[in-house]
Amino acid sequence: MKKVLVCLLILGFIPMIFSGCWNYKEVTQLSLLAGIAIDYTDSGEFLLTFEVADLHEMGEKSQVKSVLVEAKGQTLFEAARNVISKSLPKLYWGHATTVIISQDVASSGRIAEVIDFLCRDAEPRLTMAFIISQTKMAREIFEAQAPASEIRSTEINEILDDAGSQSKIVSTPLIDFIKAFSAKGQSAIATALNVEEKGGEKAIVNSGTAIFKKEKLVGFINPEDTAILNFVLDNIKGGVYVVKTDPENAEKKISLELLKSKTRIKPSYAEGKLSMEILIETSVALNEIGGSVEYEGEEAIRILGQKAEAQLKSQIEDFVRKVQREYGADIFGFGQTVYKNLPQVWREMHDEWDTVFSELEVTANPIIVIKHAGLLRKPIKPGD
Amino acid sequence: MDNQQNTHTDLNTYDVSITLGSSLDDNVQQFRTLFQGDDTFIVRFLSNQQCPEARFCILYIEGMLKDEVINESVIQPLIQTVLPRKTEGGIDHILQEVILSNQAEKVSDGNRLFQGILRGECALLMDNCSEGLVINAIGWQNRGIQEPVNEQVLRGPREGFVESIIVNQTMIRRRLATPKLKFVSRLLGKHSKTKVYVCYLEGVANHQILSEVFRRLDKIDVDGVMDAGNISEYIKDAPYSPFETTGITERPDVAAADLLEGRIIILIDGTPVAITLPFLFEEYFQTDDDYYINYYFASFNRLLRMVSFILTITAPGVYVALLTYHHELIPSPLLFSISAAREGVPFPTVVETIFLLFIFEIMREVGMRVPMTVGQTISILGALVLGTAAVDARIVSAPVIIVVAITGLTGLITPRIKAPVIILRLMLVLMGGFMGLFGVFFGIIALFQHLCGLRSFGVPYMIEFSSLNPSDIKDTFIRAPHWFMKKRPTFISGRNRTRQGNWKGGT
Amino acid sequence: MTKEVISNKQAIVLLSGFIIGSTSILGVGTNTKQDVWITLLLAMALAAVIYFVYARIIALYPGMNIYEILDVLFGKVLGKIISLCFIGYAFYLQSLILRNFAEFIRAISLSETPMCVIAFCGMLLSFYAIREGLEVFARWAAMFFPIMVFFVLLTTSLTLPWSDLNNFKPILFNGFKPVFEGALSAFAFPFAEAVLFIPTMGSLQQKGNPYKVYYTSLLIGGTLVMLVSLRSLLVLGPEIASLQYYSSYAAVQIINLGNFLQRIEVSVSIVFLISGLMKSSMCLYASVKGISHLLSYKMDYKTLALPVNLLCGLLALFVYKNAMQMFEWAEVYYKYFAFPFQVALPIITLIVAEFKVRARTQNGNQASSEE
Amino acid sequence: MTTLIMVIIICVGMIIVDVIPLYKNQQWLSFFVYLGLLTVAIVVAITMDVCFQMPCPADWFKKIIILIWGLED
Repeated sequence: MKKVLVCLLILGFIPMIFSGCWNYKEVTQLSLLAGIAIDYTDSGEFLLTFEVADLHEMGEKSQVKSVLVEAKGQTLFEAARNVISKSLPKLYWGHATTVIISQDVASSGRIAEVIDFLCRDAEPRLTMAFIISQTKMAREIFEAQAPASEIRSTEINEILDDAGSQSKIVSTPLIDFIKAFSAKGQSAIATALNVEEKGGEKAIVNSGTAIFKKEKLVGFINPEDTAILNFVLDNIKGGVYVVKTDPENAEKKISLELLKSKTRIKPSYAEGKLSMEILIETSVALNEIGGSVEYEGEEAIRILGQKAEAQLKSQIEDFVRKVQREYGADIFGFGQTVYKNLPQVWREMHDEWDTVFSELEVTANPIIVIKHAGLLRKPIKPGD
Repeated sequence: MDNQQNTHTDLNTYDVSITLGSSLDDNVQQFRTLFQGDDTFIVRFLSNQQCPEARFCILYIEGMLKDEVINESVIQPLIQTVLPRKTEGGIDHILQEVILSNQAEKVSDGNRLFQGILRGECALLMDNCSEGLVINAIGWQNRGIQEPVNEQVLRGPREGFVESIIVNQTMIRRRLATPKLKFVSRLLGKHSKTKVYVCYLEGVANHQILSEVFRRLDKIDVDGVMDAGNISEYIKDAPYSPFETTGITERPDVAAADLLEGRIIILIDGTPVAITLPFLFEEYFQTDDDYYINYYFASFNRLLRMVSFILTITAPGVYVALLTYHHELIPSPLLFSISAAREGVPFPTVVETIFLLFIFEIMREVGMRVPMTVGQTISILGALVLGTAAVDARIVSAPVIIVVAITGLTGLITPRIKAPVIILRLMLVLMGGFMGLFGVFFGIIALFQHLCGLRSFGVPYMIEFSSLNPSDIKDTFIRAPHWFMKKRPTFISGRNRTRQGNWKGGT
Repeated sequence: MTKEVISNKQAIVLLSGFIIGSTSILGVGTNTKQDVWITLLLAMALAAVIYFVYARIIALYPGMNIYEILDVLFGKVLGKIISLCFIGYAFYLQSLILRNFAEFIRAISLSETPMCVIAFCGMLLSFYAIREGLEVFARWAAMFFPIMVFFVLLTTSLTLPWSDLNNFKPILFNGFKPVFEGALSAFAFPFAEAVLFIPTMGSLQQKGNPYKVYYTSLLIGGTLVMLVSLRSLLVLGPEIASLQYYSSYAAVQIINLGNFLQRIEVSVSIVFLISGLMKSSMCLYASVKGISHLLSYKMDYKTLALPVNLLCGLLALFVYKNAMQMFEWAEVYYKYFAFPFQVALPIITLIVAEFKVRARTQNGNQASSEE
Repeated sequence: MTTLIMVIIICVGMIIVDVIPLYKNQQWLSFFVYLGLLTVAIVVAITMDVCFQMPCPADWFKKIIILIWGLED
């Protein structure tokens, strides 16, 4: 009896297998999408540029090449589907790693549409890098040179992966962007990239951070400020922090390697006034001494630390003030902190949070601990 | 005509009607008729020197007995011994005082004599006597006891079963010198009359299982039994399942260990393997040197075998599923290279995989069948044709070859489970091509539902794997130290579970 | 036909799998955002109360099937009507599970495959499970339950680097009411659905303890449900977790260990396949056992499994119009729908049972004293 | 259409595996119950192919629930 059953099962599957394995797609039937750039055309339609990994010419020696494909449409989905008519196999989003959005799209307030499109479909992954281009068109990024890899999207991801060793870049996967975007009392930020011309070759460079307010792009901050932003956002995983030890003498600098950093934002509410305290605890190593900074012994190290702390404090406070004044966008998530830690206060003031934020009193209290100083006991000086 | 009819009836009933009368010539004539046309049948008349009226006849089949034994122990005494006149005491006297053989037996049943001759015994008939003697001087050539080829071990005894059931029986008996060890014999096969011993340890083996074994053995109705495989197919629980519910072993030490666990052994004459019952799924993964070598190493090997089993059935299916449904699960660089490798290959992945699996199985079978001398050529041919030429010609892609190689390699680690593996592999490839990983997983779920539903002589097949008792793990996924295994497996031996004293290891 | 017997541990495994069921992907109580853990604890507390009722019914009539108990308590006619209600509920619930199954697989992977193919695959597996008998299925579950738990723990531990404990804050921001409503939803789905496990408990071994089974399973199943929900909350944050249909799946998508161990969200599907299959098989068992009882055991439940299951698979195809309705129904209306089956009927049954048992023991005492 | 084909395949399988033995063993009750359920299944499958949209039980339950519990919306 079981044999009959098995036969029937097989017989049952055969028509199903032949009548169509509905989702059956060979790898070669797919265009492996590496990245996507979103622009507007002149007529206000979406212009999508897809970077597709081109495997057709790939033999045993040559590397993966990439080709750029364009498509237009009133909505993103339409545009994405319009590509299909262009004698290209179906685009496969599962391996896409970058989404680049042009300034125009970002500042026109349709960013929610983009996110919705990316999240609703099952194929695009939430870990894609979310990037705002500072170039005029987002697709220019894909037209730049990529020295390390043939595929620009991979190149971009390598730049972002380096975020660990340099604090001047902020890495925002799509999921992080959406989290910040949808959170109460927080404005979203995104990586900003630019293209620079060096010796006739266009190269992709980090250009700091794009700042959103609600669903609109309101501005960019440069890489130096991004480092400060990373301090506030507790994003420091490494990198260098340069301290000017002498305000008069610009040459006198030391480099501190950031080993570990922990930031806590402490909101306090007293007498109807909200204030924020940014507590930072950073361990660093002394890596380079510029000019002729004298230091020797415990005490000198302590003084160096204090100088660094003072510099960081003023930098952070200046930066926060600048953001409050210029953009009014709560990219630090102060509102979120208030919501989480002082829910009663948040309940009262969440309606006028924008005004509260721009008048918020913020103090920074960094503590920098110098853990070691490399291999040298003291600076190398010319002998007399 | 009469004769033909006789043989015809023999075929169906296989009961010859020999009635021994008092006339020697008549008796011999009856045998002659039965063996008519068979020139290997030897009839030798003798008479005693002293007493010529005492006539005897020896009947046997050429080559099946030891000539010296017959000459020296039977013929010589019969001719030379001084027999009393009138041969008083008849055949009893001959049996007790003349024949110098340890295995001689008086029978009055002609049928028994006939069977004895067929089995290579020697029949002795006497004039004026309606009884005969069966003298056992079986002397055909046996293969010497050798190390079994299919169950190689790192350590452990080097002897394996041979074709002779007597030798096999003694090999087990030597290991278990206890009167509790019982051999119950059965004759199977209408023509072959193969001797079968059902062997068990009384007081340890489960009586329900035992009676079930006898019930099934007695139901067998065939003309001949050539190998253990014949019998195990007849007594299997789930006849349509590809999985075996009876085990086989070529090693007497394994058989003895199984008996100690309460299992039942069936020895079959003419087969160098013994059937072990009941057979549970985990036994596919147990080898006997697991029990002789260090238990960490043994446990590791056992896990290796299980992982290999899972790999060998799922690898091609998962490959197909990943490549045709779940492209996101493959790391990007790998996907790029696979995609490039597949460029230009005309067949769909499913077809390609099935095709290559098929080729692999052909190569495996060829490797087994061809003479050793040609074997080298085959492997070169396979490696060259498939490994290089087929890939270069874009008939198959390189990743498939890797997957099939992994599949084949991991499949060889547990050779006993080969038959179900081939079927399962194919099913999972089809399921993978049909519904992707979900299909593969559906297949695996159904497979284990099937396995859990199987029983071997009333014992659930997966009893140890699906046990929620943590202590039952000790002889499945791992091989626990011997001193841990204090109890016999519950379901196999009903009562008498304690196996050893309270010994904790160490000193 | 010998009576099927399952051990205490097997019952616990089955019930735990039953409780996890489709929650492993649907996520429970994500509506209550950061208070999901309170919601779940509350739901478990409510479940603990109602589980006492279930276990008590079984304990009062050990070794008897719930349908037989209903016959004893309410008489042949009324008992059969109540049995029919249970059967209908089990039948309906199984088709809901099959629908979840199909919707999920379609949403994440096989988008072009007709739903009936996926639903029927799940259906055939449930059928095979019940066809082989409860004991076999219990053994199967005992094999696969550890695998399932392993996957839940694995994915949970792998998401730890992305978890942010701040997502718990603020506690009870929107007050207690939504939490309580969420708890009612979570109580109805999945915890109190364990009412359909009562027929299976009829096969519990003689020395089995129904209280132990129910409460251990509540602990194990509840913990796993909690883990899954908390994982989504901590990784995705309350907003996105409540936004996603399959939040648990989205949470596991984030995993990326050294660019090597990533994209393992298929493990969530594996957990769902196992637990969903357990649940749908148990529902099928409940319904066919009941139908078999209605036919006064003239028809074996194993024989009934296939046609009933086929109808279930068909119902699954049109039980909801679309996925949106499915989620709306699960969150809003299901608790009202399930209330009579999960709470009202068992409590009435228990009350009647208590009276009958009291009366019986009193009669017994009187009889013995008269002697 | 797929639904109908699958239902028919499954039904044929069921008839071979289950119904014929029931018929041979003359278990008439089981036989007719079985056949009845199969017929219902096939009828439902055909209706699903013919109808544009099957009436959805969840909708009915929703109405009943709203009626009984007096829910808004």
